[in-house]
Amino acid sequence: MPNTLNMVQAINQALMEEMEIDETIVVYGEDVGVEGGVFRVTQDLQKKFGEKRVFDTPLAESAIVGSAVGMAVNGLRPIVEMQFSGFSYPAFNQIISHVARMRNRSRGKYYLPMVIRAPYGGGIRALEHHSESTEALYAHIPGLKVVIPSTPYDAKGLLISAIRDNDPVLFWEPKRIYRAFKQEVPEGPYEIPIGKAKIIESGEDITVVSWGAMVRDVQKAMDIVKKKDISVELIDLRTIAPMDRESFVESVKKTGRILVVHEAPKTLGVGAEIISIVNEKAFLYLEAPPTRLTGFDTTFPLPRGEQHYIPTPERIAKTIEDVVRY
Amino acid sequence: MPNTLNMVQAINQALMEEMEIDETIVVYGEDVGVEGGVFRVTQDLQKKFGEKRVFDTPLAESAIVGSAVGMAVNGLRPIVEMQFSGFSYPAFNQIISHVARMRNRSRGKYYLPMVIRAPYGGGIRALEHHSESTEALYAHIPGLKVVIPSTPYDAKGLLISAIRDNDPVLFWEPKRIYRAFKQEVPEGPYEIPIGKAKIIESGEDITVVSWGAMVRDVQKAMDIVKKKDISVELIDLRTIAPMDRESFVESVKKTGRILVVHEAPKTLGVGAEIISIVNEKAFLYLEAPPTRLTGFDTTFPLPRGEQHYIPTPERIAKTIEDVVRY
Amino acid sequence: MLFDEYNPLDNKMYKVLDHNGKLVKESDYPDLSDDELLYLFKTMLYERTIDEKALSYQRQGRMLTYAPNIGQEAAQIGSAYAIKKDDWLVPAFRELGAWLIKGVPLKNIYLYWYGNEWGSHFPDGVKMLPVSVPIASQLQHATGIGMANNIKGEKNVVMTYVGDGGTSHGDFHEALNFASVFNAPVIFIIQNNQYAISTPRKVQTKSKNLAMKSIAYGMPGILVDGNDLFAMYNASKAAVERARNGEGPTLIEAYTYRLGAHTTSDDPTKYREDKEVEEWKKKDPILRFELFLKSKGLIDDEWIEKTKAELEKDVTTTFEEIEGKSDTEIDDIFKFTYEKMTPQLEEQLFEYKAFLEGGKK
Amino acid sequence: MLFDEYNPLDNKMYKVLDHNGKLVKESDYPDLSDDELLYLFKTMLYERTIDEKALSYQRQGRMLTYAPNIGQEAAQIGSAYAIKKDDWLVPAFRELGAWLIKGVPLKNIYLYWYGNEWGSHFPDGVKMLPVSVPIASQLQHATGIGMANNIKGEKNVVMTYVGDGGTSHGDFHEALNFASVFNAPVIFIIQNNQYAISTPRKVQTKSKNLAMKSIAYGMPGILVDGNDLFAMYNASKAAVERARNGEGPTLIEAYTYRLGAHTTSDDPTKYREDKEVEEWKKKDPILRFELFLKSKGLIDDEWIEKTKAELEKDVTTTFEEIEGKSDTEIDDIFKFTYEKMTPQLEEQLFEYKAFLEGGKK
Ligand SMILES: Cc1ncc(C[n+]2csc(CCOP(=O)(O)OP(=O)(O)O)c2C)c(N)n1
Ligand SMILES: Cc1ncc(C[n+]2csc(CCOP(=O)(O)OP(=O)(O)O)c2C)c(N)n1
Ligand SMILES: [Mg+2]
Ligand SMILES: [Mg+2]
Repeated sequence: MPNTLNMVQAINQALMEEMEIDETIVVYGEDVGVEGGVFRVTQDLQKKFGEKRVFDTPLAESAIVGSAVGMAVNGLRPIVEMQFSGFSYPAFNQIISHVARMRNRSRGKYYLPMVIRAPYGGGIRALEHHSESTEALYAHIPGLKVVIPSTPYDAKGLLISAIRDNDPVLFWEPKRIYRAFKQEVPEGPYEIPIGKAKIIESGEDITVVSWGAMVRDVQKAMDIVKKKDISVELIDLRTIAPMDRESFVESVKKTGRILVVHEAPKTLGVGAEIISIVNEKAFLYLEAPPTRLTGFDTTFPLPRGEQHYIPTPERIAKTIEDVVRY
Repeated sequence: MPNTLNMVQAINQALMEEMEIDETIVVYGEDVGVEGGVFRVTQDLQKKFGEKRVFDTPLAESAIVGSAVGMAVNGLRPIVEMQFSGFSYPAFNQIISHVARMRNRSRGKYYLPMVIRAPYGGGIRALEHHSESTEALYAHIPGLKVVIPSTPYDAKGLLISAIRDNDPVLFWEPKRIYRAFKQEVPEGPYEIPIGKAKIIESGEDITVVSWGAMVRDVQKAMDIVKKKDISVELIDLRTIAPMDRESFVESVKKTGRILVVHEAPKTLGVGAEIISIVNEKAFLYLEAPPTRLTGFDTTFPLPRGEQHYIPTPERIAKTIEDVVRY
Repeated sequence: MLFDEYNPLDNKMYKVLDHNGKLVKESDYPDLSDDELLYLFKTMLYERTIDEKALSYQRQGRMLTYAPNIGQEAAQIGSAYAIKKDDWLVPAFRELGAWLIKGVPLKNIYLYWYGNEWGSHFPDGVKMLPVSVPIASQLQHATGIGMANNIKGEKNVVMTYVGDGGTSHGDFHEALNFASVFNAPVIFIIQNNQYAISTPRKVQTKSKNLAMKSIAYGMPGILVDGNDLFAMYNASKAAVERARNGEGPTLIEAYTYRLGAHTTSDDPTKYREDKEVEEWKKKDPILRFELFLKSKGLIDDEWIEKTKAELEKDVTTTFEEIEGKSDTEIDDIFKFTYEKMTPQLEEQLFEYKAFLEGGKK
Repeated sequence: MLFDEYNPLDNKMYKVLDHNGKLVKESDYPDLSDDELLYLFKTMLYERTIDEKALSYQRQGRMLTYAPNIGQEAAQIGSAYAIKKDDWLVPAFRELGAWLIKGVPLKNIYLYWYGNEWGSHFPDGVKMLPVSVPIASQLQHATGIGMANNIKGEKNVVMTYVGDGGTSHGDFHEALNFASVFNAPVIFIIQNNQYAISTPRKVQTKSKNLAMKSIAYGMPGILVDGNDLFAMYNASKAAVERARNGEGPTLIEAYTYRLGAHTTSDDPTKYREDKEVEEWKKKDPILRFELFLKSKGLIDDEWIEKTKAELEKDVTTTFEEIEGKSDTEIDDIFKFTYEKMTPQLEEQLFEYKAFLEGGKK
């Protein structure tokens, strides 16, 4: 019987299987235990592994992350949840000052095999602070790894790698596609390496780099531009930090054109880094300005305005065309 | 008698003069009152304006910034100090979730004329967390303004603009040059506009963009390359957000080459944004890859390693040469 | 006086009206005229109606996520009625009754939940901050508003709210500590509705009650029956008087219960027993107050029915005024990031509009 | 027992030894052998010597910023001696005495203050975290270590430190609350040295003492004379026993005084009176313990002089071992950001080395 799962189920399965194998793994956060998380990502974990390994905490993100630092130092592999990535900021000091630095600070004596999971990104018609994409904030901080999956299959394999990694990983889950589609996902553990992008489709005319929920929108845009005979090479970055530079540098050397699509604000979004790298590594191959299509430099709007914020397949298609026709 | 001041004195004078004019201004933070700040930036303010308007607080950055939000809503113009920019992170949630958003959230009913000051940057042989440059984190957040002066004269004029601005301004003071040199600074208030860069020196062969303490290092590098007949156009960005794009775009149109120098880590540092903008606006003028010379993607080292971290005039000179000779 | 009598260390709960609407503490009958009593009761009914209608709109797919207040009306209305027009109200997100008392039009409230920022642009003279979603962070703002009052020599006070879950957050600690150190005129109301989403109160903290957390700040605290309008009003009023007299902040724990779901996205049967809910339904603050007013002869079933019908009409009309007509204008997304749009924003707005125009062609 | 007798609400301070080195509470003479007493005294002298030498090196420009502990030796050593080798110590940054007791070699300590990260790479078996500069943030780690012990079923406990200033921080609140909710075996020591840089204790909070903040977490707390080695040791030991028995965390306020500057960058005459310092000098914890040991006939002036000379030699030798030979190796800046260097880091390291090589040509 094929194991056809949506992203929530795939992540849940990864957690289940890893906890089964490795009893040093603990899962905790706000409402992750009894309720199984507000998106049910941790459903049934407490039933299966008990209250010692899966538990609800008081409402305090700094303590959730800070205690995970202590646990990781003391031999466990904590996987903690921020209920939404927009509520990770009370833990920001712990993340930037300790999570990212313990290995360097102690010259390797202590290190932190921990994962911070959070639903991330917009498009679910939610309240304020429930829609933002601030991966760039974390990707700027030396010592952190930042992973964003775009499919159920990837979500499972990347999460397993994150759990097994001896460095702290922020695992940001694009909630817009939590249940958007199902995919065949192998039972049993498998790893997808952190720090490696994936070429989703090969193409000739332009390289498009994206990640998370936007990958699907780019695919829809590709259907549109295909009719105009534009061949797109689509790269799913998968890991934001450390970034797989070769993936898009090599691609641009072939296509001569690059578009980065993300839903985070433009200024100092991850697109800026990608374009700078392309300049450093493939300058002489460029046939058109490396381009960004992103969220606006504004706060993510409340639901009645959100349709304007996230680049749509139509806008992506139009921008692809513009860059190709440059 | 000329008013020759170092940066600490210039900032102090700006605070003095503005508080004199505008009695809604209050200044507070850790050790800013009785002691006048650990760098003496707020020296004598409490003596002059009393404990109601200048005061010490409990040790709690989130409360310092969060209470300033309330004060600003309630008709005051708070100027709060983070003792070091590396201790602004406990206030990160207040800054990203409220300081940056109150105007938009209330569709303009409430807005926050407040300034968050902090000594910033490396090079003073300090303890951990006392040397970092994380302006990119804040510049990525819509709704914030981020200002970094490079001279006493600018510091005074920019701070006065920041105080008078009806939007929140993060005023990051490069502590490495707090007392490094003096400059003639006019008595009495004057404004230097936020959002405008300054061409420090005109040149033909390459545009160099920098800010804060690095500007002086670039100037030293210019002395070196001048001997090799390289003519540099040096732009002091002054405001990181919102960025004066025309300043460097126009310059690159002339020089065809650009180097950004900053001490923050490379990945997703402000240099990435500048280079991406240059690509968008001056692509066809580029004669060499837009280049970054920055801090490493590592934690800022403790003092016995810090000499390696911040780009030196020699490295800057070498990089300028490389870009020009490309 | 009140705060001495009810030391939270003794875990004694302040009550005036019992579950059957009978005065258990005659001496504490509040200074409210019959008209005021009716106004307060009507506001409770209004609040209940707004919640119920919102829930039904939501089920019909006409409303987005909504956080109901059912069961907490006395905690909200009793406290907020103790402040004046010139005082400030700093909300979390579950204080509908307090907002109504403060004068926020229902249209704003529905517009907010409907997903448009203009809902938080309150009319002139309504001294209330917008909803603050990041738990406990709003308490810092309340403290700052109070500190500013002291600096400016103004006499108005600040009432602010947080949930039982919020008391675990660092911002709770810092805000109360600042308020006390700077003697800020702030009344901190904890609506202890026994849950933070699925997480029960006992998981939040081992302190016997939440009111006693005040001791850490050298501040008075009191545990109050949050379903008792009179107790809530009296305690809040006493705290407001302290604040106005320059005696500083007070912490009030309103012991209440969230009868409904956390929000419309939540299914409470996952984490609590129906029996518990049934027990608390008997303590419904509206029911209790209704019984009291009836026993006083101020209302009867006919009055209630008529009033409910009026309120329902008002609520329906208001919702229909905004429904389908509240899409965000594109310019509004850009216009309020700064006082003046930056060139970047102007460019992004221009490009986006050009794209939309292009699409139309 | 001890924690019942000294309820922090009563503001009673636990003391065993008075300022003149006389036992004021004979019943509480601790379970320490004469050898242990001498070891503890010697460690106090060692700590004092390390501080004084560091200050003098700093004045000579041979040392960087340094945070002295002078006056707080009993608070640190008395508490840390109550834990065992298998227990954890989670420091802030001003607990030199505790680190020494925990077995951190002085070489590490000086190397750290000298500005090299290898100072925080402690020898195997020293279960202590590195210095944590962001105030109060380390308490979360202590709580997490304790929680992990419970999960793993291990019996070791965690001792952690924070200053009076740190008690105002949100992280203090959250860490103590978590520790209590999860019954973590953590002993929280507040070194109340009356100042946070220039900010006096009374500006931090209006609670009468800091120990009573424990009540907000349903946790025992005790106010202890922090300059009294015996009182500190006894209170800590009682707390350690509670923790080890599965009874959860305890908060201890060590009431002490920072006789020196905050750090070598600080000038305390800006914010406090000499008279105050003079008063506290009379309460010097080393002086007090010395008088006790002399009265017990365990030491005399000769012993002291000889010991001090030995210690000074040790300290000098250690410092000279690191001085001038402790520059950071370039590779070390890159090697510990992740388990494996990223291609980015490899490239940056390569380019930087190439630049240095080029310069040499
Ligand atoms: C800082 C933060 N963390 C998490 C959330 C998600 N969240 C929204 S409401 C809530 C529970 C709040 O519980 P409580 O404070 O008791 O208020 P109540 O919902 O019961 O009114 C949580 C965890 C949030 N809004 N903010
Ligand atoms: C979060 C944070 N804010 C500010 C600072 C700067 N700072 C260093 S020590 C100190 C005072 C600490 O006082 P206290 O907690 O009483 O400890 P003590 O120095 O007295 O040992 C401050 C404000 C810091 N290190 N961390
Ligand atoms: Mg609640
Ligand atoms: Mg102190």
